[in-house]
Amino acid sequence: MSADQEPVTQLSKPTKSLGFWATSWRYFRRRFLAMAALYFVIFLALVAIFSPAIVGTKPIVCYYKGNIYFPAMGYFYQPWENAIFTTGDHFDNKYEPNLKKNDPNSWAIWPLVRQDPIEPVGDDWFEGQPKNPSNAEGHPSWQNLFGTSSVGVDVFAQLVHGTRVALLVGFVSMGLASVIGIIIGACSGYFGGWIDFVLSRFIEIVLCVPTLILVIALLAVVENPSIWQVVLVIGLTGWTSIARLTRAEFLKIRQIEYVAAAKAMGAGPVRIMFVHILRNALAPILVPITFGIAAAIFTESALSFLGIGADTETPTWGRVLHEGQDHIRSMWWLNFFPGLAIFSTVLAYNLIGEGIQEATDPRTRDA
Amino acid sequence: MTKILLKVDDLRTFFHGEEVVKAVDGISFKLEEGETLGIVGESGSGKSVTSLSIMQLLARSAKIESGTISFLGTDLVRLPDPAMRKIRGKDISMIFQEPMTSLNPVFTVGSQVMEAIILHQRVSKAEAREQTIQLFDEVGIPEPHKRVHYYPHQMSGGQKQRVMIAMALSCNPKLLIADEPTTALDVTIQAQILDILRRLRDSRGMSILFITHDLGVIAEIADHVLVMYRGKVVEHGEIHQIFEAPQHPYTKGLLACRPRLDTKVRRLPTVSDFMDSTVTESGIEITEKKMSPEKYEELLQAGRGRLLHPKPILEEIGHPWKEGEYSADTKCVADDEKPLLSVRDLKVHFPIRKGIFSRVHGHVKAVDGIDFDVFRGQTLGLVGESGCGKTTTGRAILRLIEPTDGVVEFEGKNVRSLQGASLREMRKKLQIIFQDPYGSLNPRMTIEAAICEPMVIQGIGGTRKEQGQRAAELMKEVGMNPDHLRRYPHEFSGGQRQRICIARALAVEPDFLVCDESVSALDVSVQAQVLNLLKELQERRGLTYIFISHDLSVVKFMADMMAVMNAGKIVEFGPAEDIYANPSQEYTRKLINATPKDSLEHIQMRQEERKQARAERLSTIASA
Amino acid sequence: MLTYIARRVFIGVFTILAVTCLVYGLIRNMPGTPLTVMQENPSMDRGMSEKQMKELEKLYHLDKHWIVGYGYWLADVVQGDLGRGISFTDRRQVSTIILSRLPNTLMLTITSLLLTYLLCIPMGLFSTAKNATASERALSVTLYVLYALPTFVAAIYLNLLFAVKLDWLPLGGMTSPNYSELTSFGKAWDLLKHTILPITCLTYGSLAYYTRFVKANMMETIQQDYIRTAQAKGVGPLKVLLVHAFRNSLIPLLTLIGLTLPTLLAGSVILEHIYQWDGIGQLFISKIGQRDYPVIMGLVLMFSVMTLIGQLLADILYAVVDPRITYS
Amino acid sequence: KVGSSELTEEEKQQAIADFDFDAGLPDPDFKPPTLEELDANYGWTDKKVIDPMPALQKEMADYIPPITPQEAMKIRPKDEKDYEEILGAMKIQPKNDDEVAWDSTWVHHEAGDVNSLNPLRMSSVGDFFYVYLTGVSAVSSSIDLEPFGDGRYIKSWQANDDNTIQKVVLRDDITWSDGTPITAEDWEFTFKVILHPDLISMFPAIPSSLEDVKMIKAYGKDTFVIFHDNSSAVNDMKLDFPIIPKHIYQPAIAVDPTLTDSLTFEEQENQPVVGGPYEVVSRERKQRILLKRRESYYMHEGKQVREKPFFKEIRMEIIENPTQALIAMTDGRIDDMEVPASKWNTDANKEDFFKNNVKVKHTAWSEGHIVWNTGSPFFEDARVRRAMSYAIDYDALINGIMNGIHEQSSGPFHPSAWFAPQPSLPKFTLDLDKARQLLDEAGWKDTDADGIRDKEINGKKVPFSFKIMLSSGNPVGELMARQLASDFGKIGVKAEPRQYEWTVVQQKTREHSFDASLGGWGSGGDPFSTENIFGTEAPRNFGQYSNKKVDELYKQGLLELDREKRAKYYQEIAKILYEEQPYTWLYYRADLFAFNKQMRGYQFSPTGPWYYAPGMHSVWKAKSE
Ligand SMILES: Nc1ncnc2c1ncn2[C@@H]1O[C@H](COP(=O)(O)OP(=O)(O)OP(=O)(O)O)[C@@H](O)[C@H]1O
Ligand SMILES: Nc1ncnc2c1ncn2[C@@H]1O[C@H](COP(=O)(O)OP(=O)(O)OP(=O)(O)O)[C@@H](O)[C@H]1O
Ligand SMILES: [Mg+2]
Ligand SMILES: [Mg+2]
Repeated sequence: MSADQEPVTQLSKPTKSLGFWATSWRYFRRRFLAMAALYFVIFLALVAIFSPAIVGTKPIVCYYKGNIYFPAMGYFYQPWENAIFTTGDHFDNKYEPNLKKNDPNSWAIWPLVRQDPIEPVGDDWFEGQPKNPSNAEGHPSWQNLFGTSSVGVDVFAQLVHGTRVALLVGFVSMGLASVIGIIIGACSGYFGGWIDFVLSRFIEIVLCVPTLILVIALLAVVENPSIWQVVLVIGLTGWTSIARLTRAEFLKIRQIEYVAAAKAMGAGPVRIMFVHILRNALAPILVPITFGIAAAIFTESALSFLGIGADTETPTWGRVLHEGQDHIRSMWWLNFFPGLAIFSTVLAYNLIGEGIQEATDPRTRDA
Repeated sequence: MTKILLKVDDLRTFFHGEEVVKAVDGISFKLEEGETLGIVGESGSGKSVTSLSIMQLLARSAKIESGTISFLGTDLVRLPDPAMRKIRGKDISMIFQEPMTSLNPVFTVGSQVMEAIILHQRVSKAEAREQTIQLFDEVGIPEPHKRVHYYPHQMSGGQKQRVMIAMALSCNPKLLIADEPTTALDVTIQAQILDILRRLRDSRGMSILFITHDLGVIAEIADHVLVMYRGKVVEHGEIHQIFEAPQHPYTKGLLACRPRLDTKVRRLPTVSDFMDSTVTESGIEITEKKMSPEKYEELLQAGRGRLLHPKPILEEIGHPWKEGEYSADTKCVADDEKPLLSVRDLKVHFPIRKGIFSRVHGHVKAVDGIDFDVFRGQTLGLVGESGCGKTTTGRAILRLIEPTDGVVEFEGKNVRSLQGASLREMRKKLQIIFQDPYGSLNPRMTIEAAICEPMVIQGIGGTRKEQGQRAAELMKEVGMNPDHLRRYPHEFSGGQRQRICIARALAVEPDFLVCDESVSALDVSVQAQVLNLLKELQERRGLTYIFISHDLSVVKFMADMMAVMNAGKIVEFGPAEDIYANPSQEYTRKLINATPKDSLEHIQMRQEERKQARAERLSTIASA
Repeated sequence: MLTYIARRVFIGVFTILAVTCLVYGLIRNMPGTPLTVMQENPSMDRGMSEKQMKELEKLYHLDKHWIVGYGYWLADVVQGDLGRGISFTDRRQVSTIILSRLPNTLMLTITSLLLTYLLCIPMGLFSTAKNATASERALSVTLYVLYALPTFVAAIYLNLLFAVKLDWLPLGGMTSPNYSELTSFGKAWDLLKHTILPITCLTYGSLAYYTRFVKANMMETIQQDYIRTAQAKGVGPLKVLLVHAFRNSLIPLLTLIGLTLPTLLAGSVILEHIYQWDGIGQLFISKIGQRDYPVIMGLVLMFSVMTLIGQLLADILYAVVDPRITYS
Repeated sequence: KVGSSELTEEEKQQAIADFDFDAGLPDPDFKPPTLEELDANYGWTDKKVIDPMPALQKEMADYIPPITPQEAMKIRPKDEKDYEEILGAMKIQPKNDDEVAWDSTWVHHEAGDVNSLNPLRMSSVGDFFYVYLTGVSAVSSSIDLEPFGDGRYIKSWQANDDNTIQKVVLRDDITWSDGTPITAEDWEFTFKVILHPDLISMFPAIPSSLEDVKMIKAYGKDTFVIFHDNSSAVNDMKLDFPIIPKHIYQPAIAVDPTLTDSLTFEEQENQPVVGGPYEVVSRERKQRILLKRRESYYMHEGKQVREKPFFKEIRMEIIENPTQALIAMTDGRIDDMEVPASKWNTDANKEDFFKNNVKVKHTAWSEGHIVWNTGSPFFEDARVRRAMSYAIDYDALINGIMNGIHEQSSGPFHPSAWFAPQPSLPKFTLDLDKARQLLDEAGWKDTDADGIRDKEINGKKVPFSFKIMLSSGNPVGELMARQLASDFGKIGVKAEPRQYEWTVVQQKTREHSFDASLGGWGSGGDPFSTENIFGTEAPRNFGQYSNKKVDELYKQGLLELDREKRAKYYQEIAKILYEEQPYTWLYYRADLFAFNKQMRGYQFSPTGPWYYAPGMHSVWKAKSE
């Protein structure tokens, strides 16, 4: 007998079968806002990657004394700035006059905007470019698109270069937190019994120990604090709420028939937890994760206040905001632009989060 | 002249998902006040969608493309939601097809019914409770004053279905849409429910839209019958007309396929034996065909005879082997063979908790000390009143519920002591098809993933691609379109989901299968197809089944041995034919007698009763 | 269930022991002691002598291994004594120090938390009902803007508007200068006026999160079949959302409430600083800076107890709202 | 609660008798001679006793300000001249009583709460302000930070030849705010309490200033004598401590030596018995302290015996958040505040700020520096330290990062001090060649051409790479450290700024576990206190600097009584320090203040506008037009 008992269907759709996540991605792609948000985050990532080419005072490429150099790499990691420019010939960030002076044959390709995220650009840095204004005079202008800080550091440059930290801290730390939180919460909720008992106590202990104390204690052992410690701290302490939410959801879902069905098929606990239950438990977990990625920016700036933040050579959005705190009334741009940046990332992350939630729910997808 | 209550005109409801599904494709019918319209049809033909269209409760992806649904003159399709809300529950109420997932898990069943009462009637809470308890009693829920405090998960499948019925009936609607309301009910309760419906219909003039695949039930209750096939109405007529002289080949096929208690065949005929369908540009073309006598012969001869317990055991249980009384190919298991599954003194007690601090406050003895053996290649039929513990037994065997006490041995190993890998190994051989197909499918897995899942877990079926092909084959075997593998569970009809579950259970090629009401939601043709499949598999691969069902004719068709359960205990056990022929227990007799009858005489009788009742009612109205 | 609670409480004692021991170990091993801070003085000629340092070290058991110090602390706590502050600023009983600030903090946090939930649940339900409409989008974008707006910026601009320009509300602090002369009604009014801005600032930032949280969970539940059943009964959309769907999405919300419970006691460092609010947040920060071990321990003990209560409460309530969840 | 007030009189007396108040005396065997013996044995010489307010008014009587206050108020100050003019205009004293708004309230801003209203426990800046308003002490310091006998409270102050014994006679018209007369007993008692071993956890910081005092002994009601261990130039300053009322504290301490739980203590914390010009009306923790003019201070037995304080009320408003405080200041809600340097040219320079306020600036005798840890292999050699000082771009530091607010410094002593070298030592200037040369000389050469100098130490090649320690939460410090690091980079020295929590910084400096650290000191009026910093193994010698010569000079400076000669010793020290650069001095900090336009009479001492006599008492509010 022919198997076709179905009503007539139009449109024979692609026959290749995709996994759950691949299908979700297909549906995600159809959501305009979510995709726009995703593109925005990709855009930010590109900004982060190409920040030295967008703004900077170090040439992207330059020819100097017979060699080709890429001094702008120093923005990623200080020691990558070729030693000849720093400790060698003491350019001290003033590339243009020094290149000319030391080697008339030199040439350089410059970033789009010639501003530095760490130091105020001085009078003699570039020909025809005046010194950066400081304090209340540093309002946005053509020279300093987003204004300057109180000592004259360009805000646009700080924000562009700060994108690296903003993205890194958010994704890596929340990635860490999510992995820990979901695994612990899933085990705890699914197995119940003494496993739940032990893991719940563990969660409680981590919840009870104040982060601040951990941070300061950590500082005592870390010799060179860097952004990675921040990531670690946020990641290792920020998972508790995810774990609790996962646990609660697993407690509920493990009672539903399809879990019994999976068990009856002989599925192991890992499979049941991460293939069957997790995708149905995403709704409450996604929210703290999306917000967590954004909130990491705030946490980073709060921690840097304690001296555990990014080292002083790393520009961050939080730092600009922090400076703005001191000059709220006279230098609005110090709050406005980083605020705008944070807002747009928060919005983007949340749109993506909503998009994921809807794309992973077969019942809302089509609507 | 009676009023026309509902008039559906050229209704088209399409789903707009990945592809457009024309679930209902231009149907029209009308329903008079006090009339009962039975809708039968193939599984997936759009019955539920039609009823949901009337209720205006379609899924978000569904859209009514055209047509009108006029209820007492108002067009429901265009009615704004607030006005529609006033009609819902009060004027039209509905019993949903899947009672398992249709009850809110966090409220007691009592409060869910009470809510409906309070919403539409001006009564106090206490009165509403009274009414609820009474309704529960009427629909045959035992101990109603206790059960109102139960949560859905504490009720058996049939009990939940009765809660749904109670809820729908609570407000005396003008129109009751009952979507397969008795699938999970045993025949006695079913008869009781049908009685209530008839009574309400006759005394209050309620109209009923009764969707079912059970032609027996249709025969019992309907005035008119609508036969649906692939989103279209293929036949519409008075009940006796349909049964007497079906016009459409599909209807003819349906009538021919249903198993009866007195069926002789070993394989059931299916609709495809009576018609051919070809898909053409303009739609489907159906041509009638006659079943050839050879074919019929084949159905009678195919397969093996019944396989009974070893003779000594038969002796022991009071059904000694009676030479010659059984058909020629009935055999017994060799005397020294060990049972594949042996259950001894199995008990499952559920604690009942109460109050904020959930003190244990008594136990429900769902299964209370049962023993039985199943031998390799046998089918054990398990029947019994709804709520007697059948599902629980099945689950306890697979250790999906930890038994309170007792021994379950599978292949000589105590199932209760298995752990980890050996438990997994056992589960490869032992499979269950759940009573609640919707709940047992992960809503976020395509059914392809769902069907491949056991293969992936057990590491069989080769590569991913081969597994996919196997899934497609399985889909075909249970009568579904393999193109739909990429859909999600909610995109199917109740019967389709049930078949998916069957396909999934078969995917691992188990040795032993517990089928819990596995064909209850299937139309007779598909049901026949599935039953044939199961039989064929048994023959080919020596599969062993525990077959739980309310439909005695199905059980009789399938089972070698049969157990009758009541209140957690096995009250009767023996060769299936013996038990049907000579039920020793009053309870069993009742079950057999309550099976709906669809003989023409019976229909005639019902119609006579009906006319009388109607006349009485009209006269009372006239005199009033 | 009662035995479950009893067991949790019993185990809770050990959790607290573990936490306090851990925290004590951590703070004792941070660089600096209370004496480091006490020695500090803005002018260069004042300071403690070696001898005094030694004596004080002995007095506060700083000369012994931290585990011994923990032992002393624990022994006192068991007798109901949390010790006294070590630092210069406050040497009162730890319990007195904490209790003198707690009401101030609670006044802000409880109101703010209530306000958050009172606003977010309706907004979450609204967003669910109106998902993907213009009004829902507008609401959520507004909330995200608020989320991204740093409190210190908002606080200052709110102040400039309400305190300076309009002069309706005080600039900061907890009381007006003439507070002691006011009638008790006047006092209450005065306090209220001082709380409005801090509470606003404390609340607005979290609205986005909770609203989104409620919505995310509601979106999940309203897809379920039983919602359709409720609609079929003729239940109105509001009641469907509020009763049928909401109750089913309560579990994550309860988890969240359980988690936020201890923050009631914690207060907010930044806002307390901006609004000159004498609360626990500032206390905690400053005492950590001063390495005032007894006060830190007292606070940690309080937070921990509250955290455990929050967890326990959430766990109990799971079983109450969802009958399928049981604990044995 | 144990409270002395709950005990009967007898029990109290018993407790007092049981408590050994003498337990802390440095020399228990010392038997002070009687007053007669003293008078007989020593020829007393009188020391200066001045009542500061009348003295000031006399001095200002014919002072003609360069511009009028009204003109000064219009100035938007840009440079030092503007500030001088404003200060000169505003420091005027009232010509007659009608100019003063006698019934006004001075709303004073404090950036932090007072720790305690017990004057012995003062430790924060806010405490000092409160103590100066309410406290009594026998000796105060003048605007030039020179000690003098405070004529408001004492009649005479005499010393023996070598200044080891000093006799003070009190005025007979001074009373505590509860009416009890202030007597010599109170001084003796306070002295004993400060040194008492059971009470050290209460008053740990004060004793070192009384370290070399053997005894303070009361003779009768109005005379007390202080016995010093040795003849020292700074003996005069040792009486500069506030006293507490014996009649309150003696029973209270005897009953509850923790001094925290007794009712008396609680009472004293909220409404203490004081002896100064103002008394406490109410105290709300972390909010404000309300003080009022104390009539019994300036009136005695119906007649005025002291100057009437200018304000009816003084309200110390505590606002920790500088932005909020500045808003309050701008809006005219507070009358004065110290403006954070970071806001000086931004928020405090907006037009609306000048509506109610004037801005004044005055360089203080406090400096900012880098401490070099001479114990580290990098900085043991003075040539290296000098090289570092030559490598700094002072212009970028002072004018760039600090906006030109502070001025560059060249040593521990401010050039205007009497003990600073004359003429002033030249300031270090940026001279990279010299710096490189010095490093070469010291053996730090870049042998591996990686741009960082290195040196073989104990057979191991050590690159010149170190961390500049600073405390976190200090954006200006951070910028400075970054600037310094980049400056040092130019001479092949790798420096990295490293921030720590404030307490950690304290601990690390104390343990000398750092290479270089940013810091600052506020100096007092006498240079002897710097011995604490540069003396070998001195408690605050964080950089472990050690120079025999310097130690010697400090000793001599302390023992020399003649100020001219003393100055020589300290100038010598300053020169040595200049050569050896244990610190690299960066800047002298300016005091930045804002005053409401109605405020008058403020003058700045090297420690700011308040902490001298008359200091804050000379401030008055003009009647508004
Ligand atoms: N959400 C959906 N999206 C796409 N197709 C759907 C959806 N829901 C139902 N369908 C399809 O619509 C058709 C009609 O479904 P319906 O539930 O009405 O069948 P039915 O006649 O009630 O069958 P059964 O007897 O099995 O319950 C089916 O083929 C089903 O696959
Ligand atoms: N979790 C539970 N808690 C309490 N009682 C339960 C629970 N599960 C089932 N029961 C009760 O156990 C009894 C047996 O249920 P079971 O599901 O086995 O019935 P069944 O025979 O399968 O009925 P049906 O044919 O209606 O599905 C019922 O009375 C039911 O109310
Ligand atoms: Mg259906
Ligand atoms: Mg069942």
